Amino acid sequence: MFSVTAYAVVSAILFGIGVFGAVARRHAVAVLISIELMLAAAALNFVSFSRLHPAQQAVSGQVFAIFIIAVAAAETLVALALVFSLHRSLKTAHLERFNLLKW
Amino acid sequence: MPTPILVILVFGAMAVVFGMVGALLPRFVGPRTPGKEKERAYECGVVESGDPWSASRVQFYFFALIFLVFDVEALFLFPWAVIFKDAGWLGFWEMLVFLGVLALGWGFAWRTRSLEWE
Amino acid sequence: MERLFIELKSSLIDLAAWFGVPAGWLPLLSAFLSAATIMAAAPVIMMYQTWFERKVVGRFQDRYGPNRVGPFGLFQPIADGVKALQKEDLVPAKADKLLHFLAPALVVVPTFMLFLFVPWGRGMVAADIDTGLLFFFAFAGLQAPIIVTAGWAPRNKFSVLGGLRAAAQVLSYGVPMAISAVAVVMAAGSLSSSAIVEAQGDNWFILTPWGAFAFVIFFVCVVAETKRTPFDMPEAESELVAGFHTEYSGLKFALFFMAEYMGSFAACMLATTLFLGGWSGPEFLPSWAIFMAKSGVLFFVMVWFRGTLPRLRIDQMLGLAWKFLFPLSLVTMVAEGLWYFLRTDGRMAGAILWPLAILAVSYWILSVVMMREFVRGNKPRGKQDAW
Amino acid sequence: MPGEIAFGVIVVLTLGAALAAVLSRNLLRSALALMFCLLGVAGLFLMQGAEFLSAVQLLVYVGGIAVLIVFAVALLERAGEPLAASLNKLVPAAVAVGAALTMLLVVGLWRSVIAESPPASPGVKDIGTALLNQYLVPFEALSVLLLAALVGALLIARDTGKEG
Repeated sequence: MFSVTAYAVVSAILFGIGVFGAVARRHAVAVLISIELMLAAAALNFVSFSRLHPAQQAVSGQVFAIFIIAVAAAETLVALALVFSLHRSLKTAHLERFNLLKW
Repeated sequence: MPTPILVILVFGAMAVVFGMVGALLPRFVGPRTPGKEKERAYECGVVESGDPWSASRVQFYFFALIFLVFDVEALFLFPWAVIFKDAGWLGFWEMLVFLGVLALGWGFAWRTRSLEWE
Repeated sequence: MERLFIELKSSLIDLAAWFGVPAGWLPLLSAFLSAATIMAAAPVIMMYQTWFERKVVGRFQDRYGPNRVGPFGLFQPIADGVKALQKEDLVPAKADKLLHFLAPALVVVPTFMLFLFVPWGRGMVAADIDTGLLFFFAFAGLQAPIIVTAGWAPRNKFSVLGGLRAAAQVLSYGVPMAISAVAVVMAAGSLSSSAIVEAQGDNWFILTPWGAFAFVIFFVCVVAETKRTPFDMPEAESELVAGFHTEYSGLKFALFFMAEYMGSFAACMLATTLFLGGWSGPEFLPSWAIFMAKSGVLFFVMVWFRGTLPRLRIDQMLGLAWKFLFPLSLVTMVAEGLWYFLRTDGRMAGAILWPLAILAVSYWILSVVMMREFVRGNKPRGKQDAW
Repeated sequence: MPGEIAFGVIVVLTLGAALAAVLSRNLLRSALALMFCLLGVAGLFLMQGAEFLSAVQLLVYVGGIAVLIVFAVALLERAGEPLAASLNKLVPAAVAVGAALTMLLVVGLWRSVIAESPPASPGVKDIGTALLNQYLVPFEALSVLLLAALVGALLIARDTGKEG
């Protein structure tokens, strides 16, 4: 067992990597991957910090992490469906090409 | 650290080593006679046409999508099933409501023929 | 005999402590011993599974099966291994070389992990954690992305399609498999595989009205998950050459083969644990022998399927999972709930009748609907819908 | 000691895979790296005694979401080829933002005193009870969310065009 700090630092670095990817990648799926990294970091934080509480409240941290995972599933479904749809009409999945409303 | 967790980690590491050795070994043991014809993709002897890495059917995505939704449903079923006997009728009904809502999604997928392979 | 393996392990650990291994490292040693035992046992089981399957299918088809290498062909699997080792490692020129190496290396890993969570005998679960059953399903599902990668890496049409099909199949059958196990978890009140065995005692779950249904659903799903006949169309040689492992030769192919067989035996072991009372049985036999015997019988049923049944089409396969097994597994779960509530209320007659009635009616409705769908699917359709 | 080694290995695997996922020019490799990273996170859950969560992470995140992404990559046209330019013009800004955010969090964590406590590891039963009582409304709402996501994704991804 390690201190909560160690896990929280790992989570912070993971989140930073995710932020970098979400800003810098061009392909929509790659951006989605980066967002998944950020969500995973958030779930990791919930679990690590829940350890500071007695079991009664520690459940909340874990239940929140489960909800994060479930919501991430819903988000991925719709996001990838959008990517398919855009890919079909524009023949590309690069985000800067999605500029039809930029007039 | 509790022993079961240690077992999972140690065993996982051993399995990875097993697989890596298995996949690396033929490089050093087997014969090596590379050839241009040999290294073409196998298509029953016919010259290959088209690129397999071009888009495949979105149909596969539908199944993965429906799977993910009901996978999440199954994940919520497990903690409920563990306390099912303590939760009584009320807990049973709460889960039936949850299942009922998702059954609507299943019905929609069936109606729109997303469960079919064409 | 009963405690052979447990005593052996604890005496080895005592020996290590006597030799002066620091106490902090003893848990690691214990973990290593369990892990190494399973690591050695699983491939041996797999080798004799192939031998057994070839012998039995040989008998089904009125031939001898392997009988040249050693008595009864017992050394045949070893000869096969040596032969696989001597083959050239072919990598297609256009392939993604890294993934072509990684996919076979990784495909065995989740399959190996499955053996950690089944009770090999009384007190013989390698990783006895509260959520063992869930871990089993999780690792079974990890196969899918590796198979897609394996099919994708060599850049071959057939293997890409085979990989996608195999993954779609593994995913689709994973859901009814997990849900039919939920009924067992409800009855046992635990996700730990040893607790599930103990909850059954001599009243195996397969002997209850819901249990019989759940067992059939579970077993069909398991056969599909491990891509065995009649669900082996990812490898349908008449349409897809050899599916996702078309472009792998020698030991790399052997690794895929191994993952498949080990997976099927692990699944038999889990089915035994969930429905057939695990290691419980006559007292004079050691518990691990009973467990292996029961799992072996289930594997024989799988071989029997292979010797008997023709292959399903992909549309039938996916339809069976989503339109038949999935709703039926949910109904089974509800029936188990009713069964429990009626029994605790003391209405024993109703406890048998209601769940059975519900199950029978939904089975009948679903099979009628399925048959109509199949009949419609066999006719050429006039207009292809956009779906 | 074994605990420290395991922690180190898992952290290196997680962060290395995360970097690979963000930097790889080949999308399928990116998706696989994401899978390894999530596997590492599941390992971190396991090491903290959150067994159920670790299993859920494997079951839904690695075995579900990552698979979905791998599928999507395999189905998108030309996605298997390495991308010509995988990063946009914002790279310096992105590095700055990512690094600044990480530094901020790490410094903040370093300076705050976190009380050491034995890990409280709630079991599956506690989670189930919490779901059916305290978190009943979010739990039922989640089924509606999943229903909406399923219907929406099926409608959006549906092929309305003429090509087959």
